Amino acid sequence: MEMTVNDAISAALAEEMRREPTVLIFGEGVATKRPDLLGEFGATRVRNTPLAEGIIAGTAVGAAAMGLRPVVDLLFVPFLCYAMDEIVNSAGKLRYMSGGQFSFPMVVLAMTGTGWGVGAQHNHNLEAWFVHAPGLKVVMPSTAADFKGLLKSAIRDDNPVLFFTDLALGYTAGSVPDGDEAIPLGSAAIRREGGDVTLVSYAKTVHTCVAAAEALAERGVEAEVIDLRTLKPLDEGAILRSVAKTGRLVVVHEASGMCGVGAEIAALVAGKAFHHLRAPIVRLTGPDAPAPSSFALEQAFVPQADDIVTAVEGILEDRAAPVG
Amino acid sequence: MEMTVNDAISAALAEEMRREPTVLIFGEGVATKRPDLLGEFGATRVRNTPLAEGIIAGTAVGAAAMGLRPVVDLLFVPFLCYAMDEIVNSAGKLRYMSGGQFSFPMVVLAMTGTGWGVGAQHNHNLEAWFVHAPGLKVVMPSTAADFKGLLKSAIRDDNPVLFFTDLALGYTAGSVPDGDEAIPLGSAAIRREGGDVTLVSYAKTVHTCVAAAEALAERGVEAEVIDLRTLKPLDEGAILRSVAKTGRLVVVHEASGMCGVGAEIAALVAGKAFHHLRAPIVRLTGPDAPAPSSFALEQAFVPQADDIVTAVEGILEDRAAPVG
Amino acid sequence: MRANTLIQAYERMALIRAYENTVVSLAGQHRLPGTCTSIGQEASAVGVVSALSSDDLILTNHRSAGHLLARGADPARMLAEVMGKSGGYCGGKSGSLHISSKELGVVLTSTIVGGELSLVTGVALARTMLGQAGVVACFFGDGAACQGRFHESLNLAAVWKLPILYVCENNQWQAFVHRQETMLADGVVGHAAGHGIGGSRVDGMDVEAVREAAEHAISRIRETGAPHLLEVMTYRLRGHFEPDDQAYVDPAELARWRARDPLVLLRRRLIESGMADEADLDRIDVEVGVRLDRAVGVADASPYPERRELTSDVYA
Amino acid sequence: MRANTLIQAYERMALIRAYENTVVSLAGQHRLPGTCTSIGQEASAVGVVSALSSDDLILTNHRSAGHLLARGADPARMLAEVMGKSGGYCGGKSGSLHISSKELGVVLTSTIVGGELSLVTGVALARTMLGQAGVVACFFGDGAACQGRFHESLNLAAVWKLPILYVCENNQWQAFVHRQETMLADGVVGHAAGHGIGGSRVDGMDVEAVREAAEHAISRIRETGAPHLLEVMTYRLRGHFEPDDQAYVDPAELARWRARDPLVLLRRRLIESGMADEADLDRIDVEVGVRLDRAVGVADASPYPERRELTSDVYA
Ligand SMILES: Cc1ncc(C[n+]2csc(CCOP(=O)(O)OP(=O)(O)O)c2C)c(N)n1
Ligand SMILES: Cc1ncc(C[n+]2csc(CCOP(=O)(O)OP(=O)(O)O)c2C)c(N)n1
Ligand SMILES: [Mg+2]
Ligand SMILES: [Mg+2]
Repeated sequence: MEMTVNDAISAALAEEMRREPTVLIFGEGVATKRPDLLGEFGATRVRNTPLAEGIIAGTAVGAAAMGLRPVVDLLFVPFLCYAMDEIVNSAGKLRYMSGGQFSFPMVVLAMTGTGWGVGAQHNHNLEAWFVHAPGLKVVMPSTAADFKGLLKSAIRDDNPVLFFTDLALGYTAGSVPDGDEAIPLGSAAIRREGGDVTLVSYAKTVHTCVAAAEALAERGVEAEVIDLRTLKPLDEGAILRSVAKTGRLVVVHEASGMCGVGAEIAALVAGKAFHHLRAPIVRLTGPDAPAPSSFALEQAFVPQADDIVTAVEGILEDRAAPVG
Repeated sequence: MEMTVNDAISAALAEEMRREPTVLIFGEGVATKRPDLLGEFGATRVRNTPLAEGIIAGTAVGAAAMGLRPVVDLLFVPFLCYAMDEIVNSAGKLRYMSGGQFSFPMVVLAMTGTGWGVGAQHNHNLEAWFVHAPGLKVVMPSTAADFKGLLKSAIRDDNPVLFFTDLALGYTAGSVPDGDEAIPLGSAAIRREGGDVTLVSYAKTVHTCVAAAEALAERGVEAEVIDLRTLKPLDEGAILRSVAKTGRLVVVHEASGMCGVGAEIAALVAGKAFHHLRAPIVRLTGPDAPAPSSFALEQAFVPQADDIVTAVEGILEDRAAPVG
Repeated sequence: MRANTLIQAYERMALIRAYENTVVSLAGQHRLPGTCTSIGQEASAVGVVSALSSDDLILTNHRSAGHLLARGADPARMLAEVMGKSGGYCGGKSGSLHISSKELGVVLTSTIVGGELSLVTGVALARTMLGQAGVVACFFGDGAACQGRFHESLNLAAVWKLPILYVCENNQWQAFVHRQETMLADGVVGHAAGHGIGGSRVDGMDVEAVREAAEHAISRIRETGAPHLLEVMTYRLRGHFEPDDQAYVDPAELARWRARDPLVLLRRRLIESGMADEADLDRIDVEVGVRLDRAVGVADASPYPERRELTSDVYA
Repeated sequence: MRANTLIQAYERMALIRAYENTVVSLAGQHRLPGTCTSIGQEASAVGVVSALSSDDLILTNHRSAGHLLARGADPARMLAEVMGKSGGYCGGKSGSLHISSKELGVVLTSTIVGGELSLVTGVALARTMLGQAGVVACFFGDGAACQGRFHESLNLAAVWKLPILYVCENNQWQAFVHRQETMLADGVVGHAAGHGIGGSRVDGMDVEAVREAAEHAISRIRETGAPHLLEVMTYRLRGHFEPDDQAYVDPAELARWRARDPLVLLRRRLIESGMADEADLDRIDVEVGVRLDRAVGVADASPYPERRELTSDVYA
């Protein structure tokens, strides 16, 4: 069935709430903005909250520890800055600190990335923070089918999961399998096979990589495009296998570079697939700057297919360069 | 002059407060715990606060924008989770968002790392988060002289600086030059020269690297030890020059690995010094787990000199391995 | 208030209304990204801001156009900012939600709901420590008052005795949630007592009442140095963020508040008191309209920022 | 309170005191890392916890030994935890500051000051949604009440009608800062009204008074389902964290509160009322001492966690 990413999210929520009575959802305006869920599941399981991200997240943590499976909508990723203690110090650590007495099956939803033109306090890609912190899982899909299938798995998971929606994808549509198809967390998808270079990405820029791969194919270069889908746990095997085949790696994401997910993947490959590498690893990321509001600048913030093509051409030429 | 790291910090604070009347310091218990500063500079410039990290940091941001140079003590790095909005969304972004109208000369102090045995809500190395976020600087020295000289520069800097003290270093002593010696932010120090392998580290584990280098020297392996001192801006040149010489890189820190500073350095080198690399890049980091309280486990959390020696030996053997 | 002042207030309120209507129509034409308008809250903005003196400062939030215009901001530079043009107050980097202007004394706008509350204490501290006169006014919504920062800010201001006028514009809505769903009390002024500071509440549709309440609060702050919480009871007459069909709003409530539109009330008062007649006010409306049209032209003509602006002004 | 109950209360308070003194002496010998003791606050812990029933839950903070022991925790397993041994309540991973015990109903302890306040709403929500009976007691300090989370928590509990007993142990100190430096009011109970919930205050050195106040609050919570804020006025008779010479404490204030040591007060009451004589109480003290000695032995004998525990229990 063809549906938008936003509809895929709604479908996953509804199906999981139907399946499991301990699932509930709350956040600022959740009940107002999801009248269908409110109608079907009632005001106990679909709740508006006061405007206070910290207590929203904290309430989810407490509820998860005591047997519920809360989903909270914190709206935009920068607002998570008000809930870092609850997510990182509580949800991520209290299982360990309690010696395994508690578990925290909860999902934090938020939108991330460019596309709305309202500036850096709404637009900041911070997924790397949650990858860096212990005890959390991080999901950032790129297709409607994955949004649905991965959100279902996130809700079923017994650990805290950050589930981020790239804002620019919300209204894009894709075919979604009917029925109860959960996609396991932690497995990447190969969006395109190719033997010359590996393009690793996630969220919106997966599509940019596919576009770049198509442009490269016209020039006779076959790029393999890996969509990570889940950033933590990371599908190391998929990345290493591909680089073992291609010998070249370009990592692409909109988040800034320093200590980003691209750094992690580059480091992983430079550590575990070094002898397969035939060229420098390239990272194409958003700049190390706050996201501008101005539409023109906001677009320039995002890595473009052309940049990828140029980068790939650069490292292909590098083929001839001396090694060691 | 010989002094401890804690004394070096106190000396830098006192000197800068003497030098510049707009410098003030506040935080939970700052006035109680720094009676010398309180005595010399008075209750207007040395303040206790209510117990609320968010408003402490926010007050610093507002004060900095309007002409003061606040230093705030947020005690332990995990407590910064209550102040992420102020540090990241305000201090780091509002200069940019205002089109350059405001600047934010402020310093956030906090202790980080193992050594106290009080568990993961006091002990979490989160420096990578602030390296990842735009508009901030991050300093994490390893010697008393650097603590003094870098804190002076941090206070004089017109940007928000996170200045983290590795807890285990507080009572270690070192020689500190007399007088007004500010050490510029953004320049690494070479703690030991060597041509066989580059060890990059910061804070406490610099000393572990030096110990490892000494052990390696006994086996005829000369390791170069780079102390980053400032994590942002990062002294890329120092790292790349060393790797160009040695061809081998081991990065060591206590923070967890994924999307950590080690990932950034590995990615940097795999991108910009690839053709000099003769072996896989190794990262030795704390585990991807909350810090345990139990002393025995807490010690096991930290990378050890033996681990470094073993890693170096591993990549030296790798010399013979096939390339490409 | 004297006729003069009150007619000036009308002019400013009309300017704000015209500005917001312009923004709405430009947003409808996709000539700028959506935005939060302050329609219905003009009396609050003009009443409070006109009570400030020129060395007082302002911090505000996402619904700030009224505060800026009341302070004398140039609508052309505001529109340019909202359109993402280099001629905007922040060079197009801020967009509509965080316009600040140092020259106007409108500092550190935040669209993180609660952000301005965490910054204002430092702004006021800097003033007092640097020996500068003046009160700092901090505008925020009833939603922001649900954030813990609201309390942290009031408490610190109380303990450190900072000259802050906290202005809660209680417009009954927090995006898509009615205030009644988020607090048991009928507003936030009750919290002033808990923090040991003064508090007052005023009808936010009546610009004279707002101005008086603000003047009273400001003179107390100037005398004592201590902060004050002023709750302005008003209403968000349009949706949260353009476009917004307000389908979730109780039509009866909306109608009740529409009947108290601050511009309608003020118009009636001016005419009934004989301070102005219909024609005077119509003339103002027309002048304001012309000014806005011209502003759109200026903003339109302003270039987009150059690509290098993407990474300028990150560090000082 | 009947003689029986009151003597039991004495026994528990003596156990807490003995436990904390043991911890202090072990810390002095470097046999465990420093820790926060609850000496002076025994009446608060025993008074409140003894008023709870077995299906009620507890969340607490860094100064939690009293709450745990009042609930029936095994001092040997607590000491083992503080020593970082595998026999501790959390396998040595928590240490002294965050001991939780699901089996005892002491859930989700946080040493992030404010943490328990942000978790308790969810714990209470889960109870009500899962149809489980019982009140959730949340212990926190006067310092935690300065965190915005305190207000966010009270407000959400009020709006969602969650059965929470908020217990602020106002011990006059927030680490090295006196409460008077951090708030204008003389305590926090005044905030209950601002959030529209019930509030009360009690002398925290008098275990009978605490118990009565807690019983009263709990029965109101059970009746109405709504939260209540109970402020227990007490004092931190030792320093913040071992070792701490309390040089910053006003000796007169300390002496004044020492004279109201809750164990001394209770001993006097028991003897004066004829409920017990010196010998009875001395016997209890001795028994408690023996129990603690034995507990130290058990904790000492417990092995340190194995290295693989470093990364176990991160994920479920
Ligand atoms: C921290 C944070 N949470 C949520 C939002 C999204 N948001 C923007 S405005 C708004 C409602 C704010 O309500 P209020 O403070 O009453 O101001 P109003 O919009 O009514 O003027 C929300 C939820 C935000 N910008 N920041
Ligand atoms: C978020 C946070 N900030 C600071 C600290 C350090 N700290 C631990 S206890 C304490 C004082 C707490 O005061 P209060 O809440 O009154 O509890 P008390 O210690 O008096 O029982 C402080 C500042 C912390 N653990 N967490
Ligand atoms: Mg509102
Ligand atoms: Mg206290």
